Amino acid sequence: MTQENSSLDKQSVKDVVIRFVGDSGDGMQLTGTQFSTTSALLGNDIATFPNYPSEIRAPQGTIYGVSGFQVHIGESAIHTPGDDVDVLVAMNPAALKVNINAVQPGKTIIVDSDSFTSKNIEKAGYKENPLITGELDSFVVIEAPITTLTREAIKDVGLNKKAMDRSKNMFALGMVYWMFTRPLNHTIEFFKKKFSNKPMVIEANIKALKAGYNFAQTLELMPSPLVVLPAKMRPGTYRIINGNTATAWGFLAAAEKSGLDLYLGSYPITPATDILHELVKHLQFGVKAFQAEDEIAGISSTIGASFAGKLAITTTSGPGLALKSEALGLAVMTELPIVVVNVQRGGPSTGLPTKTEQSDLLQALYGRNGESPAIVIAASTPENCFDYAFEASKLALEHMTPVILLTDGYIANGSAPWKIKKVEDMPDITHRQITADDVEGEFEPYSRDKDTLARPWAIPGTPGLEHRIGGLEKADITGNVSMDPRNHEHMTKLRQAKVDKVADSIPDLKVEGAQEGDLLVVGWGGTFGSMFTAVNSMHEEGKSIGLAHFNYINPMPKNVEDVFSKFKKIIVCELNNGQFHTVLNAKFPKFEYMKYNKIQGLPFSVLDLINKFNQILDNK
Amino acid sequence: MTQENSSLDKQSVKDVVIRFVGDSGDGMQLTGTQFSTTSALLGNDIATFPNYPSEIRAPQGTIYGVSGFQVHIGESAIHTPGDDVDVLVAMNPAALKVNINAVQPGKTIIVDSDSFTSKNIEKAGYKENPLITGELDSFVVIEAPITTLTREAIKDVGLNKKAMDRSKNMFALGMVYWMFTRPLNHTIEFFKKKFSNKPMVIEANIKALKAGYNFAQTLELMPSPLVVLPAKMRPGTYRIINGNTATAWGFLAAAEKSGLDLYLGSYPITPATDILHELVKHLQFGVKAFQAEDEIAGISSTIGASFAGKLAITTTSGPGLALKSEALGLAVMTELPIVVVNVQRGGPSTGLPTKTEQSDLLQALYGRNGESPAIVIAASTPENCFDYAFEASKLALEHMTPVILLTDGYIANGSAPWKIKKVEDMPDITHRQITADDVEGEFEPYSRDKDTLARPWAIPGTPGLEHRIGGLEKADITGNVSMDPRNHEHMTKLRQAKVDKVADSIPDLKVEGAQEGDLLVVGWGGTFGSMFTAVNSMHEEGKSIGLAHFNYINPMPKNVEDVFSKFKKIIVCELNNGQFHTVLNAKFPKFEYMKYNKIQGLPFSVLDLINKFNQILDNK
Amino acid sequence: MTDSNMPVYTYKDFASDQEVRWCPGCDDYVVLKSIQKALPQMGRRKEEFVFISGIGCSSRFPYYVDTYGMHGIHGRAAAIATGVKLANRELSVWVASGDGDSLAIGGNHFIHLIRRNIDINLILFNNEIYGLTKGQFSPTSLMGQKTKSSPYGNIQPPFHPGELAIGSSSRFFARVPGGNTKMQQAVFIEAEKFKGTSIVEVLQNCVIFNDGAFDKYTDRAVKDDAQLYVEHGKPMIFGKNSDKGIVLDGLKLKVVTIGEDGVTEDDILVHDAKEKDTTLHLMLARLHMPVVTGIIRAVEEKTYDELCTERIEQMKSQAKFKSVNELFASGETYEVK
Amino acid sequence: MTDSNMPVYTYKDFASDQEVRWCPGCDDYVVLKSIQKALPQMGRRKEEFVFISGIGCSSRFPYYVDTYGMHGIHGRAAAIATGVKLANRELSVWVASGDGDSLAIGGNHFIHLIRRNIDINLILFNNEIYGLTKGQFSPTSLMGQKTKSSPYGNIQPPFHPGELAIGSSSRFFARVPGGNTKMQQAVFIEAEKFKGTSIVEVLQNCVIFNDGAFDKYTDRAVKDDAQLYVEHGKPMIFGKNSDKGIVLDGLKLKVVTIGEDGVTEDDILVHDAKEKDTTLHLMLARLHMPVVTGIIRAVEEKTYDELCTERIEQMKSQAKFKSVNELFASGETYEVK
Ligand SMILES: Cc1ncc(C[n+]2csc(CCOP(=O)(O)OP(=O)(O)O)c2C)c(N)n1
Ligand SMILES: Cc1ncc(C[n+]2csc(CCOP(=O)(O)OP(=O)(O)O)c2C)c(N)n1
Ligand code: SF4
Ligand code: SF4
Ligand SMILES: [Mg+2]
Ligand SMILES: [Mg+2]
Repeated sequence: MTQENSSLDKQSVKDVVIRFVGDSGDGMQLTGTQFSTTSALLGNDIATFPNYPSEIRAPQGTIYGVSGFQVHIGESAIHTPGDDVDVLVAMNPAALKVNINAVQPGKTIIVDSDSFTSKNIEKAGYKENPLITGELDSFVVIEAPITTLTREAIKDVGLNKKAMDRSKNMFALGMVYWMFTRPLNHTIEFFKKKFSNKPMVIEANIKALKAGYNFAQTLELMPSPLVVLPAKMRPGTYRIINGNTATAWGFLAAAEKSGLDLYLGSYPITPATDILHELVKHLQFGVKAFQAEDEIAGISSTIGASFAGKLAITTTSGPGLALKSEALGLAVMTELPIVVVNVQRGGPSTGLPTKTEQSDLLQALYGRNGESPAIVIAASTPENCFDYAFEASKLALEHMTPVILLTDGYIANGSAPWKIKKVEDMPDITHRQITADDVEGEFEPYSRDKDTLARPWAIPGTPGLEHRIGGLEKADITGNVSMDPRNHEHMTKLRQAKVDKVADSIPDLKVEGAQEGDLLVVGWGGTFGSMFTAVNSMHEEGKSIGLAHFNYINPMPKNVEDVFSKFKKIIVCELNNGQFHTVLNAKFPKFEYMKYNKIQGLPFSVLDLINKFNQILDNK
Repeated sequence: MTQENSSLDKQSVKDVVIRFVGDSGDGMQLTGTQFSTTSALLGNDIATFPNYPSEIRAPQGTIYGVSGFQVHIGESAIHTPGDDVDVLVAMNPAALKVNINAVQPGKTIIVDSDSFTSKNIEKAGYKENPLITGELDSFVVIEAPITTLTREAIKDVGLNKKAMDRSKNMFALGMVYWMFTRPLNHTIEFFKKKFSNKPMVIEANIKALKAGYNFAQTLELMPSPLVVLPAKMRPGTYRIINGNTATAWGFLAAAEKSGLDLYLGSYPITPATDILHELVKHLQFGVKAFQAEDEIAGISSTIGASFAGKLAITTTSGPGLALKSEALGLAVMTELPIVVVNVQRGGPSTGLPTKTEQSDLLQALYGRNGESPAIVIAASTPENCFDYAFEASKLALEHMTPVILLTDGYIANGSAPWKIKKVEDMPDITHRQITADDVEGEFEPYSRDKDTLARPWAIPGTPGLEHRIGGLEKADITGNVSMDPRNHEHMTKLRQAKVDKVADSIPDLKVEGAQEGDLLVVGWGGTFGSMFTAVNSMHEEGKSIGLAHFNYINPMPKNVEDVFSKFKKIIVCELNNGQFHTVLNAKFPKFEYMKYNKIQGLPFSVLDLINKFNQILDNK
Repeated sequence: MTDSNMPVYTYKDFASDQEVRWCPGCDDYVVLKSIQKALPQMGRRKEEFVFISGIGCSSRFPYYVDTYGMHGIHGRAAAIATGVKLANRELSVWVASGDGDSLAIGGNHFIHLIRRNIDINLILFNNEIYGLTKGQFSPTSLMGQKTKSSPYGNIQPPFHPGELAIGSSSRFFARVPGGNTKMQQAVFIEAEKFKGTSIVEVLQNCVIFNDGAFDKYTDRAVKDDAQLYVEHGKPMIFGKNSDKGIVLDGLKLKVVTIGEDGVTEDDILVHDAKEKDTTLHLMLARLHMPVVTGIIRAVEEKTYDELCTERIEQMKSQAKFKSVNELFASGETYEVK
Repeated sequence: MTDSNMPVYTYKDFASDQEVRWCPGCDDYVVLKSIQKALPQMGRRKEEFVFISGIGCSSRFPYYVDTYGMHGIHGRAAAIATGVKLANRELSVWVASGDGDSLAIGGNHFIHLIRRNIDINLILFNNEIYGLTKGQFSPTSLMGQKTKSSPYGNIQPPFHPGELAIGSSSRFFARVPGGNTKMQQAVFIEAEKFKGTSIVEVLQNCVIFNDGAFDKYTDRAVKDDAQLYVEHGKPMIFGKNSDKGIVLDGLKLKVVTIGEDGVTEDDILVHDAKEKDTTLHLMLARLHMPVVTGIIRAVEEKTYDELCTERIEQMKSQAKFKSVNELFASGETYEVK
């Protein structure tokens, strides 16, 4: 840690939200990541969220080319990247324009004043320079000539101007490091390692970083730098992880735990592709990662790999799930274990491909022909994507049925600290592969385990267990094709019962906050962070409010009615037009449900939630 | 009419169910159709249902090669092909074996005793000859050596033995004609017309028919032949029509009425293919019938044709609907009028492809990514497939949105008399195509009609209205791509509101039977026949029971709550595991719904329904 | 379609009001400009053009052309366009689609479009990469190519679009460099004139994820020697000094130098784009040094949309039922009084 | 795989207990018998065989072969089989699929399977019709063919499976008549030996909906003159009297009679199935009188499944992280005490 401002005049704050914004080429993702990691290393809890433009490389200075990275750090548990920004670092007018609405009056804005040229101002769609019109008067605006100062600081390194300007972001980061009393060493080490064969790059960035830091200190940008104390996190070794990486790793862990190789059949689609990107890096674990010609081939090959005995998964997002629906039915009928990961994004159709939403729930439950039940579970934080990917694999393999795992763009791209798990510490997975020795008499591919109703898994290559399966209705026990009417009714109910029985092996629904009382807030999946933050803070203020957040959607935990009946009112909050609300009404019609929905491609705002809940509580 | 038995010793019965069964090659479909048409021409109401094997041409005499045709005729309105068979005509042991369960003790079975050879008996899976074991003792069994008698009757015609045996079915038909006092002339005319260049075929069949008739008369197969009096049907010209033909014709009528050409983009799939088969015959009406490479191309080309200004439809069954789900979302987003016909069959996956089921309801409602509302309606009888195909077209064109029309294998293949409609008598269809003259100022592809919220339809080739649409979220009014959060919420709700508004233009839900009271039976789609028959007969017996049968599912008629609140109990009956039950619970959770489901690939039995309803009424 | 009141258009008439949003330097800009310049030369009214696309960088194309257009869903452009053309043969229907869009998820519609020979022009933006999803290998990516989804090198052998197209019975196949607007314009105009499915493969450089993929053909320093531009009826001569040519050597093509080894201009193969037999066209499509540009194959046959319309016309005169009312009332009917 | 304990099988060992339910007289029976007779000759254990199919009459195939099998969904057999083979290279993976299943709805998986060169054997039951759905035209139906969905004659030009396959980079393509079990057995055994995707097109007669489609090639009276059975290394001689042969005439194949016009056996082309260049193989695939049967092309290249496995092995020795625990604990981590 640098020592300069470890003096005693530091002011401590509980938590802080910082958003770095600039052109796609300005390195905002790197800047944000550095700030996050440095803060995590200091012991803060963090949550981050990147925000890319959908254009690959938009022309410089345009509105739609703005890229951002938000980080929320705190001395106690942090569950969202934060609603309102405390410090906005804007590298150009377009970035300011796009992000200004996220900043409340009184908060701080740092701008690179050099970038406010009339051309850039116009490109951003400002009529006049916002730095002089007075429209920013309600904010604490720090204008720093970042470009000039950076060039000045590194002029001796020997880079050309274009290359020099790539270090602007480090100058800005240096300023923010000073403001929040962060040490520079982690970032310095990062550059040394990353660019070990580009010494000029290392030198330029370190110089810029230090220059920014010193600039801030010299000008005393703030009355005094702020401190965010370490969070009280469970002891252990942590790393920062985003949801997609956590998902990929959860499957790696499940493969190792189950003793099976992992097979992935996938077609790229935003925002799910990073799971594929992560898994193709780790073939050494026996991963077969197959980029297919389309989503249908992705899932079909996954069914084939499952038939052949792998832990077989396929990853996609909304439109891709639609394409997979026919083949999912085949997995239901053949009772083969596969996991389908659906990283939800804004719909319908291509919709808002880079934005988050929870609107594939009904598709996951019902988007197949015939009576076609599948297990549906949802992860709720970046880090528990690991656990639910693992759990999805376990359920599929133990119950011999397809599992749909829902995540969303928000938790998939967002990051948080993850207390590193070891494979040894994960629960056992007992898959159902058998050999001829396990079979008495004739082999019966559609015989059943008494407890789970799962059928045995006899994989090609196993002597003596040759058999045929397929998408036509199966006779009970033998698995032969059967057009018998009563058998069909029996098998339809059996497939449903098999999924229902999963309820025996999943945990009860937990309530956070009040365990009974006035208002139960109900959510599912990726909204946990904001909903928990809202409910928790209200509960700490003494409000009679609890949160029941679902990870298991089909089947649901057994104690749902129990939980619901302990509250006077129930409100279901979702990032869609009320899909879980529909499901709950259908399943537990005896309760009355209010609903609160946001369909903007954005996460909930904690403040909005609190306002809504207070309104309900006040009306009681 | 032949005069022989128009004597006065005839006994009149209200209705009769006859099932003709034999090998695929035995001509049972033709036999059944002849009996139906002859009866219809006598003024009976009728309902028929064919039952093909799924094998194309199974080996002779096998169980799985049995083909059947059931016809129900009556002197009052007939709504189903009938539960229990009064007369079973079985051309061989396999046919007897497969169909015996449909015959109650005391009813009549006619068999071709010549076919009960030991080889055939064994192929059918009988250990011994059922004609001598006594196992048929509780039936009235008429053993006729049909093969021998047919050969004998036509031995002079000059056909070889194989060709002679093809007339067996006419011998059997002759017998049944006598039993039910039917004239032979219609069938004789049919052969004369159909085989005008095959005089030997005509002669053989007429001779066999007459021989059968005379045989029955001579032996006095029954104490006296039966009469089924003409039904009291609305005056007019009728024809017998099956659901698939009615569907095809409904679209032809809608095309003519709307002044647009019909476009069909389809891929063959049982049991929907016959709609394609019918439409490809009538290109003269400007029909573009395109057999695509798969279901996705089918619907995609339909969307293209709709963009280009046609009445554009696509037809399929369950697995095909699954494949179309992604593209359906594109139609929702682009707000283009298309109709998707889904002829439901047994699922999941390939399931029971030749059997009927109602298990694609939730898929139709929810099987798409994102919030993706579409209109969903269902036909409920073979003949009203015409009306709902027309209505689906009208709704799509007037509301600028995709419509899903659900039918099922039962009504698609079943036939009933249809009072022929003229295009003049159908309601007007006002599509929304515009030209530059209709536009003031800038053209706004996403502007709205105040009443319906439908957008205008500017088709390529129209000068001055050039514009671009697509699957990304659209800005309100301009239709430009928009990633704006509030616009997305607005548009999501707007798309929902547009579908909801359709409720303004659909008829109220009607109740048959009691208008209020103890039990409301709720159904939807193709089960109308059996449900109405059951409820009607109970109501006529004075029971407090009514039937609310839905054709409009999304949106629902406005008076649903009204109707539901007038009954003490509600039971939802479906050929699935409870999908409409789920929908009703979700939509009107304040009522309590019982459910009654059958998942056997078969229609409801009227008797079972009556038993169930009585049980509920008795428990009140 | 030819019309004395035909407005005279310039390329600006085909520029929509939407800001173009490809990466600076992307070849897609060149193709867009080529189309905007070629359309006015096609003797058609602006409202008769329809551009259909799937999803991908290149599939944003329709937004930028001021005609009718649809940005469809991934892979389905050819199928959507099929519906448009069958619905209205008078339209000039164009598909803009990437190598992923047309050869990965849309492969089936691509080959069926070609097989059916529907009069549609398809521009295949082949950048040998998935651009929009940020750099995974595509079905045309080379063996060994390092991408986000093949960090250790691609191991899926590529399609050769020309061979695939001709294997699907392509009647018109052309190839153009991504940066050559002159050649693009000329080829687009021919594609429009051609009655049948026209496939134009653009060797499109993606500056971000696969920069320089076609440099070996298009680099200023080498392009004259690395490209053979073929024209129907002209000898296959190329090279900086126009002294190289192609001759047939058994069943293979051979590059020779005119003036060396006694080779004269007369020995050089003359391009016959209209030869029905595909053998030589396939050899040309396959050749990789030089790569063949221009129109490799252009063999007209009746189009499916034409046959479709003919069939309808024929039925109109032959059919038993002239109106739907007649149809409904046909066959076995009966009166209830 | 070669194993001294290898059981000796007969064709009965490969007959399942399910009753075969095709129409009497359907060529599918012949192919089934050929497979049941060929499998025991492949030097593999019975449990190593996997048969995958889609939907169609021919797709019922797996039910009748007593090994592992899956009757998949329509069109997806090649994709399902891809997963099986990638999961376990030791298996002998077979696909049984119709012209609708593989060339209509499954066209994309068909061409991508071939492009990737996965070591799978695909039997294409080409009856030029949709059998199971009772007689609609398929992508191989001829122009003018009357079917349930083309009552006035088909107007969609057909695919030529051989050209499509080779256009997709097919390394092994063979064609066999539906009724010739000897040739089928021989070709199936070669297909199994071949490392890579093997496509075997069966000219399969559908007695119900397209009877006699191949009579012009297979009728006893004409077959010797109408079929050219090619074998690697052998001259292309055919005919009732073995006196007809094929020679190259410019870029076209020509039928000649040995002994006429001074033609001798030495003039006849010798079949080279292993030639990398596709030109001659395409000419053979295209020839229609005589039609070419036997193995037209068989050019080995590394398979995708092999490359896949190699890559994994290579990574096992090179990769930084040897266990997932190491991976999880790698890079930037920090302690909370
Ligand atoms: C059903 C579906 N699957 C996947 C995607 C994601 N996706 C969009 S474009 C694309 C590939 C783009 O590559 P290409 O077609 O070559 O176009 P380019 O961007 O290179 O121009 C993919 C995989 C999608 N939008 N929809
Ligand atoms: C998704 C889907 N679409 C359509 C069908 C209906 N279908 C089943 S088989 C078939 C075509 C059969 O033709 P082919 O593949 O040539 O096999 P054949 O019966 O001729 O052996 C069709 C259209 C289906 N089962 N599933
Ligand atoms: S990513 Fe590549 S293809 Fe896409 S716009 Fe940028 S340069 Fe062009
Ligand atoms: S319909 Fe044709 S392909 Fe199908 S089983 Fe019968 S003969 Fe064979
Ligand atoms: Mg590309
Ligand atoms: Mg076929």
